[in-house]
Amino acid sequence: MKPELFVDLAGLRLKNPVVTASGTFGFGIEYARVVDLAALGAVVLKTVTLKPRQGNPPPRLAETPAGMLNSIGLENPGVEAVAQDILPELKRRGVKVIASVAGETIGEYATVAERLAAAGADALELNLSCPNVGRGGLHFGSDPETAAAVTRAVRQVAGNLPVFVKLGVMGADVVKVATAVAAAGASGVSLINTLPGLAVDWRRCRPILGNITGGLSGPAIKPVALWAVWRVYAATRLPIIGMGGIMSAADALEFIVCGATAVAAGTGNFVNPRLTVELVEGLNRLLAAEGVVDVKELIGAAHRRSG
Amino acid sequence: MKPELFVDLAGLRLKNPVVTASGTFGFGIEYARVVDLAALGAVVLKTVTLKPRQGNPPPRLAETPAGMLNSIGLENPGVEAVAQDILPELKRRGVKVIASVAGETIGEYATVAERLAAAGADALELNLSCPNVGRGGLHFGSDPETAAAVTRAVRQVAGNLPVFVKLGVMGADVVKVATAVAAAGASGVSLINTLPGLAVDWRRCRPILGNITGGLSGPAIKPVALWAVWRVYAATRLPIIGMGGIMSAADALEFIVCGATAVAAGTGNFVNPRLTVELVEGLNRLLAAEGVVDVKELIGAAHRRSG
Amino acid sequence: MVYEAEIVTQRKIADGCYRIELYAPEIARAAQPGQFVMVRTSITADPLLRRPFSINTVDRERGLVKILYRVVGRGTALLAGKKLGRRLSVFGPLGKGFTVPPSGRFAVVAGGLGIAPLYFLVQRLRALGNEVTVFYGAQNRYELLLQEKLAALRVRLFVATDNGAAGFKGTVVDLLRAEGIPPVDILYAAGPGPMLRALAAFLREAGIARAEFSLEERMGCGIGACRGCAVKVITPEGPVYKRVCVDGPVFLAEEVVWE
Amino acid sequence: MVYEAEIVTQRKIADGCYRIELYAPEIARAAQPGQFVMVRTSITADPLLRRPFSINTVDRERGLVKILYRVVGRGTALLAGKKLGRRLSVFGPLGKGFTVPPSGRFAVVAGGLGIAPLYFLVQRLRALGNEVTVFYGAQNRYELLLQEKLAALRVRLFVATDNGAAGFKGTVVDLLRAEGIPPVDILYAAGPGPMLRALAAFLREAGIARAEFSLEERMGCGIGACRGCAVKVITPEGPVYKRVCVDGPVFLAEEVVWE
Ligand SMILES: Cc1cc2nc3c(=O)[nH]c(=O)nc-3n(C[C@H](O)[C@H](O)[C@H](O)COP(=O)(O)OP(=O)(O)OC[C@H]3O[C@@H](n4cnc5c(N)ncnc54)[C@H](O)[C@@H]3O)c2cc1C
Ligand SMILES: Cc1cc2nc3c(=O)[nH]c(=O)nc-3n(C[C@H](O)[C@H](O)[C@H](O)COP(=O)(O)OP(=O)(O)OC[C@H]3O[C@@H](n4cnc5c(N)ncnc54)[C@H](O)[C@@H]3O)c2cc1C
Ligand SMILES: Cc1cc2nc3c(=O)[nH]c(=O)nc-3n(C[C@H](O)[C@H](O)[C@H](O)COP(=O)(O)O)c2cc1C
Ligand SMILES: Cc1cc2nc3c(=O)[nH]c(=O)nc-3n(C[C@H](O)[C@H](O)[C@H](O)COP(=O)(O)O)c2cc1C
Ligand code: FES
Ligand code: FES
Repeated sequence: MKPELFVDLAGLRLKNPVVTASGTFGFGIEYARVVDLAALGAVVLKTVTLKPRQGNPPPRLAETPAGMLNSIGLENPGVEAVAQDILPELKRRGVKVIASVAGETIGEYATVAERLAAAGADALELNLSCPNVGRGGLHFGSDPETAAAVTRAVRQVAGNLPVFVKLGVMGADVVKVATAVAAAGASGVSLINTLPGLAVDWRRCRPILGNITGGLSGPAIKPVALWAVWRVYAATRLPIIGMGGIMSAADALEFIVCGATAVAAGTGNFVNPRLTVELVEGLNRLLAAEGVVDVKELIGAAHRRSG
Repeated sequence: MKPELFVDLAGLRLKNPVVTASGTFGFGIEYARVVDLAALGAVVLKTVTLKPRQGNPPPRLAETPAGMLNSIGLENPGVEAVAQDILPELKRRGVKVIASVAGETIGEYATVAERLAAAGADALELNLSCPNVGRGGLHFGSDPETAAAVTRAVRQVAGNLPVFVKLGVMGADVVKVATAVAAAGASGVSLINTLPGLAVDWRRCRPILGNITGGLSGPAIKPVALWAVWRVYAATRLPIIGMGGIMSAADALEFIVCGATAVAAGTGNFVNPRLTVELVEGLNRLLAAEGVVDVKELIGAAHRRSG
Repeated sequence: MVYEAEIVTQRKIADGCYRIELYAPEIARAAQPGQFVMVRTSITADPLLRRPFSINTVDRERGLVKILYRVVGRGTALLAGKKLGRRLSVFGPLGKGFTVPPSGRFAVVAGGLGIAPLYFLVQRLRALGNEVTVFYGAQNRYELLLQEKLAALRVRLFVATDNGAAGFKGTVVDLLRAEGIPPVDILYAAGPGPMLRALAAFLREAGIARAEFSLEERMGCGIGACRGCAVKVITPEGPVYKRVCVDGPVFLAEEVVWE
Repeated sequence: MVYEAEIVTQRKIADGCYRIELYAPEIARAAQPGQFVMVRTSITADPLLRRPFSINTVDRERGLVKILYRVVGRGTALLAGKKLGRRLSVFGPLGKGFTVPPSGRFAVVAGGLGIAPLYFLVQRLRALGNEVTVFYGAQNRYELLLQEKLAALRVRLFVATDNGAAGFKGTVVDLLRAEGIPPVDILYAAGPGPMLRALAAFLREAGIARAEFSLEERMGCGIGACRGCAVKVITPEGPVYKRVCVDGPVFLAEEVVWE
């Protein structure tokens, strides 16, 4: 018998826990020729801002041990293009869509969120760790109060859509920030965004990325991501979308037993373009082999064993 | 012609920039049968506390992608054993010694530091990221004022020994903490300590480490370490002992061009027990091949190229 | 599109240069000149990302995809260590290749391993019965690859080496300057960045109908999703970043902003 | 102590079990029964750490170190894929082995791959002309390794399998319970944790002069520096953590705190 993979993610009904990590899967359509998008729990779109953004100068990628750095710089065509062209197309294909939002001010977050909600997004994810935002370059996510303020503003315009807040682990304690955004109306949190990092070519004596620093993702950061999911789940029991280095269904189950309700494939898509669908297949296979009838039994299960 | 490898690390004269990362090289003597300790720039000892510590329950290690987690828990025989038995033995062997210090209170840091200074340490390193310390489990290193207070207390008892402060990247901005400890009398900083992490066995449904969470080290964290070195050097020009995933002389040179004056081999010692001496050989070889006559030319050199 | 392709041939063809043949019939069938594939060089997480390689040519009957590569780092070193019979994960064909008009006169300018995608193009152009002039430069004569194969295609071939040990002494751009560009409908080029930049500058002076360059950039996804492979391109609306992986790798020389 | 040792033999000896022979004359010369080596299974950063393996035996004349291993994860899977002629980085010999008295009566209790270090011990004890009784349990008869070799050493051999397909039906501890422990000066044991724990409990009832157990724990450095391989041990001053890598891997059964 096939195990039950359906999960309820803060009211968002997902046919399975597998979603995509913002920015690693474009607007979904890019992957449509290798992946049946409608077979995924949901597609999380690349972060969208009010106006189109060009992004940072190349090189934008560098490989690191079991990981990679990126300094894309939120390149995106702006909210109007996404609302008009992309969201309708995804809906037509029967895809469940979580739209990722960023802004340079709290007001911009709200404007973008409202537009995407109106255009048919099934849920919103607030990217609070984007660079070059208001308050002198401070990240919205590194301080509980600011994070709560953004959440509150978006919550007001989001109707009854679930709102997830995406956090990194730098700056204020992630448990404090998660608690603050939950109090401000977040439906759950997405953990984790990239870690800061730098790669350098010592012979040419300069950083590899055009932007000097970038965000570290991939298997290298998986232990940090599991740590964040573990702690936030233990302290808040909030619904969590877990991500960071997921390359296999076993990795996905590690996030789930630590407390994630859904899991996102990010960098892993680059290594294996069919990773998302293979995660679904793999979950089916591993759970069946272990005699687990419903994936929901495993959410946070390692906490129950470890007291 | 052999390149010049001598460096002056905040007044500490090192015959080459290669040192060991605290906790990964024991008290040096363990490695004496595979490494000529006196051939290294210095040996940084395992962190010592006032009283002996038993450490955490096993398992204490877990492997992760390109990295590892440890939850040793500062197991050590206490300052007296180190001062009486170990330091004299190392001095007899002609080893330059940097003693790593931790305490549960500021007073304990000072007591341990004073004892190790009296016993002949050539320099001190303050481990401010040790768990289970005073102030309700808060790490001394995650807050600039507390870090400065510890530094000030140790500075007063350390005579004219160089005092390095070892920092992680979680909590307060590492540049702020580095600036604060420099103002409090630190001679330089050691960057970086491990990142927090967790590994879990999803089938057995529990964390792998006996202590649940641990510290992530190894190549996986190299980009984060380079980022920290880059930023602290850019902002403070403090002498830096750089570490995090160094596995080869090329890795060491990456830290040096980002701003490190010395480099420490940590987890890499486990992979290659002769790593330290091979780093010295490798620096000689690579610098000669590139026609660099003095390693000091390269300290922070990537900043000069990138403006 | 993602295949576990068996290694059918793996041969060293010059110092540090290898040719590998992979059994991947679907890719062989679909591939167009100028397209590329992304290959996993390790099944572990280190190295992590796939490596992009141009399709050097295909053998549709035998279902083979051929790649020429040079060992420059860890990924290519691991690739060179793989033996016959091993399977490699290959993703492709990817990207927008060269324009292949049914008829016309064409010139091809290759620097070093730039010959890899251009050979496939020349094959196709010659199969259509078109005249092709090839300018081909390499550091030394051992790195002038595929010369017999090019000869067998009966192209006009001009070669250059840095030390003049074979053909013209100098770069392929110097060679072109010396020979003059023949009257052509399209000039195609591939090679190292500095060569392409110099060639672009030369072509701006020379004036030429259409020049198509194959570019390289570090890649993440290879299918347009991550925006990691940005290259600055002039458009009527001003400069924008395009994606080498799907908007290219072939771009018009005149639209590329060389930085 | 760190050698790039050539693989001289690599053979599957049972389902998922392999024997590998490495050319490492210095290690072969120095190795004592119960000691181990740490092997790098990849030259990349993933998997990162060395894997510890007991020395199954050595051939001093030919300079060989032999290891028996079971594929249980990525490191051992990579090891099994390595072909003859490849070099492996091997660090050792490490640890404190078994006591080998010049004379006496001895029993050996092996569970599964616990036979690996115990075989080396039995060889040594027999070479000294001592009587040795071997109790050996495995999951099934295919995993009862080295039986002919043990027979050739002329030991008293009792075997057990979970389903009784060979020898006694049950665990090796059940077997021991059934046969009774012969009067011996030292009993040696190696095997999975649960087996050793059960054996220790049985030995406490049975009363025995001296029992030496070989333990396993995850290892970082292998030479006592990192304190990663802690095992709780009773001392006159109370329980302390000792290091499996240098204080062991062989410990007295009675000093180990089974948690
Ligand atoms: C569309 C495209 C087609 C290509 N076709 C071929 C081909 O046919 N044959 C061939 O030998 N090579 C080709 N390359 C380049 C090839 O992808 C790189 O040489 C390879 O990725 C290097 O991998 P590595 O692990 O050995 O080197 P690394 O250790 O990753 O890097 C070694 C050096 O190569 C450079 N490099 C790494 N990745 C790239 C990249 N994606 N593009 C450019 N430079 C890079 C690095 O800056 C570094 O200096 C192509 C690249 C692209 C983008
Ligand atoms: C002193 C000593 C001697 C050993 N001798 C042998 C031997 O002769 N033959 C043999 O086959 N194995 C032996 N082992 C166990 C062997 O080291 C592990 O099986 C091996 O490290 C697993 O590596 P892996 O990458 O395949 O598995 P991983 O993917 O790392 O792990 C797979 C499973 O093995 C367990 N495991 C991993 N490392 C260890 C470890 N160090 N100790 C115990 N369990 C571990 C994990 O918990 C996990 O369940 C010995 C271990 C020690 C400490
Ligand atoms: C190329 C790239 C682009 C990314 N862009 C975004 C983005 O636009 N918005 C966002 O919230 N996260 C972005 N991320 C972060 C990922 O969504 C994810 O949080 C992170 O990569 C960790 O997951 P992974 O290790 O599986 O990649 C990006 C990551 C990568 C690698
Ligand atoms: C097993 C282990 C034990 C450690 N113990 C200490 C310690 O006692 N004191 C300390 O300051 N850092 C300790 N560290 C951190 C290292 O000194 C170093 O900062 C970190 O591991 C990053 O370097 P690496 O990636 O080269 O290992 C320990 C690291 C490891 C892996
Ligand atoms: S490589 Fe991802 S967009 Fe081109
Ligand atoms: S493995 Fe490091 S002390 Fe034993």
